[in-house]
Amino acid sequence: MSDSDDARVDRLVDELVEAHPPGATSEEAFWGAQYDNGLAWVWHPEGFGGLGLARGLQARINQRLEKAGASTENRYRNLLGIAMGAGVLDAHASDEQKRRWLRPMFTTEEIWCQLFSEPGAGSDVAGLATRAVRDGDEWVVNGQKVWTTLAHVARWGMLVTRTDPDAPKHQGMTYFIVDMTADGVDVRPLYQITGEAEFNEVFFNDVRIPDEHRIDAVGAGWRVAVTTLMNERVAIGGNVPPRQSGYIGHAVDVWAESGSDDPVLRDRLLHLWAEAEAARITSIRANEMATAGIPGPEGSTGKLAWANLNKEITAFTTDLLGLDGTLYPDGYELVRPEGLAQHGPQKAFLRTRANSIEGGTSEIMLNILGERVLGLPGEPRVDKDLPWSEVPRG
Amino acid sequence: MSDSDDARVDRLVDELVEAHPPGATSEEAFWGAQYDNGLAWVWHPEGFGGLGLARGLQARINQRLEKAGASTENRYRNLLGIAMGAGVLDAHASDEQKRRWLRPMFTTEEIWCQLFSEPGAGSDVAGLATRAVRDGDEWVVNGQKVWTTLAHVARWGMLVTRTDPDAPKHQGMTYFIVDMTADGVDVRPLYQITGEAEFNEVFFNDVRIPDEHRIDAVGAGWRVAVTTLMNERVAIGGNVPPRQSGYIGHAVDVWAESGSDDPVLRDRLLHLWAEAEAARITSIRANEMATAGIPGPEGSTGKLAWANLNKEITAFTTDLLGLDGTLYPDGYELVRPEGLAQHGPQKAFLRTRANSIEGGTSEIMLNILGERVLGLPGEPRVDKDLPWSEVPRG
Amino acid sequence: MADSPTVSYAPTEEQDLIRTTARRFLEERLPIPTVRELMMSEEGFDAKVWKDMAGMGWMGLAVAEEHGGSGFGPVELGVLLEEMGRAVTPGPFFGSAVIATTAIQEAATDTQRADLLPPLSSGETIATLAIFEDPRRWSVESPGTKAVRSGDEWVIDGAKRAVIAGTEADLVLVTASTDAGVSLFAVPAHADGVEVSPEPVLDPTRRQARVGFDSVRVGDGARLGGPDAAAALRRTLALAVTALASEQVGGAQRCLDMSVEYAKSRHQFGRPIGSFQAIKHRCAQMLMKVEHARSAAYHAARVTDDPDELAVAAPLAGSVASEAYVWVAGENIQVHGGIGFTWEHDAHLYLKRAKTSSLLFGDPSYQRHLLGQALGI
Amino acid sequence: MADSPTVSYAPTEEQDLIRTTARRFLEERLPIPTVRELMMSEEGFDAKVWKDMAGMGWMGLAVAEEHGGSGFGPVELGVLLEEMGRAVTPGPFFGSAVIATTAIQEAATDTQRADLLPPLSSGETIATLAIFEDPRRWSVESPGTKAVRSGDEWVIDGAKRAVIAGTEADLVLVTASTDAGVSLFAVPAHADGVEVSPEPVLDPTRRQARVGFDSVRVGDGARLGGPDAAAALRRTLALAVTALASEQVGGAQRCLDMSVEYAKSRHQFGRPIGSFQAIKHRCAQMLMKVEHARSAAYHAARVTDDPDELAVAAPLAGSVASEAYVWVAGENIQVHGGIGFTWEHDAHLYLKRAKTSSLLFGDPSYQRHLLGQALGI
Repeated sequence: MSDSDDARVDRLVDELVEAHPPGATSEEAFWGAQYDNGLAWVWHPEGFGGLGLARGLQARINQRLEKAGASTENRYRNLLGIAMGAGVLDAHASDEQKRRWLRPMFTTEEIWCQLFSEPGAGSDVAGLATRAVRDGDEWVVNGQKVWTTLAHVARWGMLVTRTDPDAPKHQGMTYFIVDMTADGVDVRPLYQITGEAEFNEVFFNDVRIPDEHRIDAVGAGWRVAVTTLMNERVAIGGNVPPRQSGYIGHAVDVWAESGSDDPVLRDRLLHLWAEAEAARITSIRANEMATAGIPGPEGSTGKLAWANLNKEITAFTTDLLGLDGTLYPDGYELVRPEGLAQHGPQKAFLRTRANSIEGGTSEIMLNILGERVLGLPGEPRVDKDLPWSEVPRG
Repeated sequence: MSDSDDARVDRLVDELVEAHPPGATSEEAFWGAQYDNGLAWVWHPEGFGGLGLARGLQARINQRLEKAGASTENRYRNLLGIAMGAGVLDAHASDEQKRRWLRPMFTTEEIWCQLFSEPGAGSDVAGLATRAVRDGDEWVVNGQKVWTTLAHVARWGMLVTRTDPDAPKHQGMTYFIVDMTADGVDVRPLYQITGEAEFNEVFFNDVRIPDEHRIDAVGAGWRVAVTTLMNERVAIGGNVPPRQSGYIGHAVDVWAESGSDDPVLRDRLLHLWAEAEAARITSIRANEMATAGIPGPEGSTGKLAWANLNKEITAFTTDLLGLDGTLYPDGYELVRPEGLAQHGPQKAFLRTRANSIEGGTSEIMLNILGERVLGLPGEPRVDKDLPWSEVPRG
Repeated sequence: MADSPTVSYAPTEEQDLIRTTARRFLEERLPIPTVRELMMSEEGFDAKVWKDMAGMGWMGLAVAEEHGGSGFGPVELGVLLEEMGRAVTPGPFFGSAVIATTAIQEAATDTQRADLLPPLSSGETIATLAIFEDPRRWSVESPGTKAVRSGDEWVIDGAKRAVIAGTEADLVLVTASTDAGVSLFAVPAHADGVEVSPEPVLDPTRRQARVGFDSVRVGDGARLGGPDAAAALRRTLALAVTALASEQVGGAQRCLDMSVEYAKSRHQFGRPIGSFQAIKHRCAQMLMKVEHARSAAYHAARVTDDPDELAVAAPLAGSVASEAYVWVAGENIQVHGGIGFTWEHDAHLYLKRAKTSSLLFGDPSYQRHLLGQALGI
Repeated sequence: MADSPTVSYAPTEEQDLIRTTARRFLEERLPIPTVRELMMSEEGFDAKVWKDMAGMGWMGLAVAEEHGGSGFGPVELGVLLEEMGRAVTPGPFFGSAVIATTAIQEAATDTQRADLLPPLSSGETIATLAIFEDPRRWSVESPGTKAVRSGDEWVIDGAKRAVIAGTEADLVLVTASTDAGVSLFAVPAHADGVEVSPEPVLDPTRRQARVGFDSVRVGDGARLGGPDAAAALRRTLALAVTALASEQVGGAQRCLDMSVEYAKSRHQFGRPIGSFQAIKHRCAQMLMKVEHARSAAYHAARVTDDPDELAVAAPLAGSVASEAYVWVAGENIQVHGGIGFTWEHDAHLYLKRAKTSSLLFGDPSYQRHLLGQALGI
């Protein structure tokens, strides 16, 4: 990215902020103006929230906006839309579709969710069974999705369906944007072992989707889904928390409060501290390499490492509480959590059990490390070329 | 086993000892007489070292013999013959073959060894490549075997060969008893990371074996090999060492000598002590069940558990030595060990690295536990029905 | 180091009968859906079921016949608890029929036993042992709770936590420091000055309370046994840890069974997930840990008459079974993937029971500390 | 807790050049077959190769130019050591060019540096630091070895163990207690009363000696720096641990490479063993541990100018890299199966180096103890 580009976006940001003083402008209005000025996704083409510039510039824009007092909250409030949906639309949608969806997505007037996982298709997303059948210029969808965040507030859902059961599993899928307020869409909270529901189950019962809400070609659904997941990776990567923050920081606090001088517990804590810090520095190295355009193995180990560490650290912290570790102060109320509440040790212990499952199980991550990073051969595949309808399921 | 059988063997033992007072008889002579009286392998048919009685009686016989001052050392001196070879001959050999081999085996006048593993066939024994080609009433053998104990002193070897490369791997094998003193048999010590050679490599270069030394039918080699390995299991099971003996006992001694009061090391030691004792009691439970004829899962976990424990305990003991753990008092002299020498901590640390490899790798043991004990499905097999010559190797 | 005493681990026919009867009863009367209702209910258990358990003679299983029990021992109690662990049975059984009943058997005089045990054996009375105060102190010695003599009465002041079955109990056995050492007092839960406050618990199938004592006055007869009950209390905890280990084994075995069942039926990539070594080997390791825990638990239950051996066997069982259950219950969720993390799936009931059990009488490293003391390490 | 200083971990072109040059040199001059000869030889290293290493400027890599070095720092030294670890390079480099040279840089006066460093940088002199006595005591404070003033001389009595490069050294730097604290003395290896006895070592590519001092007399100038060298010695060990961590990373990476290579080519059951999850996942975990160790090692090497941060980073690197290397070197044998347990295979060279390195300056739990002191935990 050349200096002139830096200068240009800096100038555009300054103009935007001048024209729409954050203090005196509603967030929605400001984000709308940001979109119209091509500062939403700066690498998108002009007219679609971007200026066709280098993706790396967006970080610079966001920092400058924040310094000027403008909110970038929308990126979190509509995470799945702005981080993933936009990328999918940019890569696979028609201009008409982009015009319809990108702006209200960025202003958070329309929240987005992702509808991939199914009860029968977890690690094996490509095994999904939700059917879409063509009916004139509409599609009729039946099936069930799970682990859907924000579905209960979302207006639009990124939906992958099976349209040709007789094609091999990776073919025969088609991708749609579904109106979550349409008839036959039933969103139910999915309660976790913590007693909270961060996720939803979504049931589709004869839901009709107009063909113009189809993304890319019929049968191209897997390709589009992969784009979505790649954008997920990009979105999830990024800034590294400071030393001794998060769960390990909490563990150190609990240790300090406990006033314990038990050398065995201390060694366990320091062991976890060291592992966490080594993993943290590895993430920093990974970012440095990625920025320099040299993605190395450092990048691929983070998800796996943190899943293990979060589970071990929170288990340790609960032990540190001794008998208090057997309590559950919040109780099990079966509610949706208020935002991203800070968990007490016991709830954190329960919540982190999912870290080695959500967003790719640790077993899948180990396969990826072994096969993609180390180049080890894959398992013999029994399902690759079979018609999906003949692949054993259950 | 009925009381009358108990009484009968007791009487026969007493008569044997009376006729051949252990003090006044050479071991070989005594073992010969023991064989002739059917007290060698009491479950063998009469005339072949047995009386056709229940196998369980042998333990009773051995105890009574030991009490009477007779040696049962031959069972160790010729372990592979008496524990495995005899079982193979009993199940698969002709009477003539049994007459030729069983008695001198039991008297230890002829030591036996086992020739299964090959450089290219470790966990996958059935993949072996040592070829035997028929030539009139002889077979010509070429190939290499590894991890052969006692080969350097053995007179006879239990040899599995590939006789039909075009049959699927588990077929097309034939089993022979090979004269280890024959031309073309080259036995070389196989040095381990400890600097000692407990094992040998055995090379076969146009070794000729008379067809009458073939065991069971041509192509039946795998079946015979399985019998051998099953006898190995039986042989290896058996008496359980006392509490805090072996490596964990040694670790406790080193801890005591060190005079350390480091609570972190103490907790590690106690952790290992507890794991070892739980595994030991599990072996006792397994024996109790096996004796009662109810083989349960307890029996299958021992090999795996002890492999892990031996490795962890000896690693800990070396750490306990601190800077002395970096020494290697015996030095690396590349010699054959004298008998079963007691290892110092550092040599024990090195030696136990093989515990999770020898006699079935821990990975294979986990497969066995998962598939045979828990009934989990096997891996998709790519090699089962292919002609052996077409199975990828290396 | 003396070798361990030789004992037989094979179950007797009587023990097998206890197991099958218990399993049938629990499957009929406390199937998981019922357990889930109770765990979300105010009381946390069903008085009717409790009465019927009593009818089965469970509360007095290990109580002498002269005191209304069936005169069985720790091995039979272990068999029953293994089944209860398998069924994550809710309610005050462990707190009352195991801990409190044991405390009375170990600490009380003959007269007190004859007086207190029958109503416990019959299930009419629910009792609890209130002993812990500091969340990381599991020793019975010198509790902060004090008992002071005034006339022919004792006045008790203090507060106890992690009182299992405290919410259900009619009778509270409380430890308190006196000039003579630590004594054990039997206090009616409704006595003046006794305040029982239920705690929100990680494992809602096993309730806990804090119990406060504000100048609670009891007669001299309320002191169980002699002035120094420390030894009896230590033995009580060793027996409680031994009993808990069997319950942990039952729960861990159930987790293994769930995982194996799921690994056989669940297909991904066109194969049962149990055909992948990552899952297969995990299940095999679960099996090994469960069997090791079983060995330690069975051994402890069989050597309770030998004080030196129990001093080794109880913390051995406590540390091994606790670590095994927590690990197996966690891996059970992992083997199940997303569904295992949902409230509707049963896996979490076992994880919560496992984690709680591993802390109730001292975490595994504390148990190892006790083991080391017994071994002179 | 203050966040860690921001540093860049990407190698400079100069560092890449050092790496490629080092790798080429070691592949040509010290390939594994040569390493094996030397490890079984009396001397344990090749004087000719040593001279040529010196010619490459390796002994003085991190020594100031004024003292005959190339003026690079710990990062460049780390790159070189990573390559040496990869090649399990035998000989006194680590003992002399790293530990002893660092000790002089940290403890000695300018004059002493100007006097002692040039022959070390040029490789003419081989030195060693003799510091440890009790096998489980890695602290520099109050050694049992004593130095007593007599006239204008010091008389040193005591015995040191685990003296790396002790068998090759011309100059022994020895710590001894004086009235003022712990001092560091430079003693010629051939001085009267110095007895160097080679030890049989687990890792024959890195020799050790016991060194005895029997009324060894040295002049006052032989005392390096001031009367109390404790701080300088602590910093020397922190820098040694930092340097060793890079060597450990190089060795661990090589083990991972060996395993992956073998897992791709070795077939069992008609498949490359690397296609089995048991092996594949093992290799993936090896990768993760190696990368974590690398992160800790690289970080430590980059913060040596910041004493507070080094106090955290050195033991962090020491504990993480030690555990990673020992584990990876052990698993490398497991992945190879039987062949990996043979003398003829190279896997054991790495296991022995790994195990030894994890103990030289204090085992991982001792390193964590130091980490805790630095963190106030």
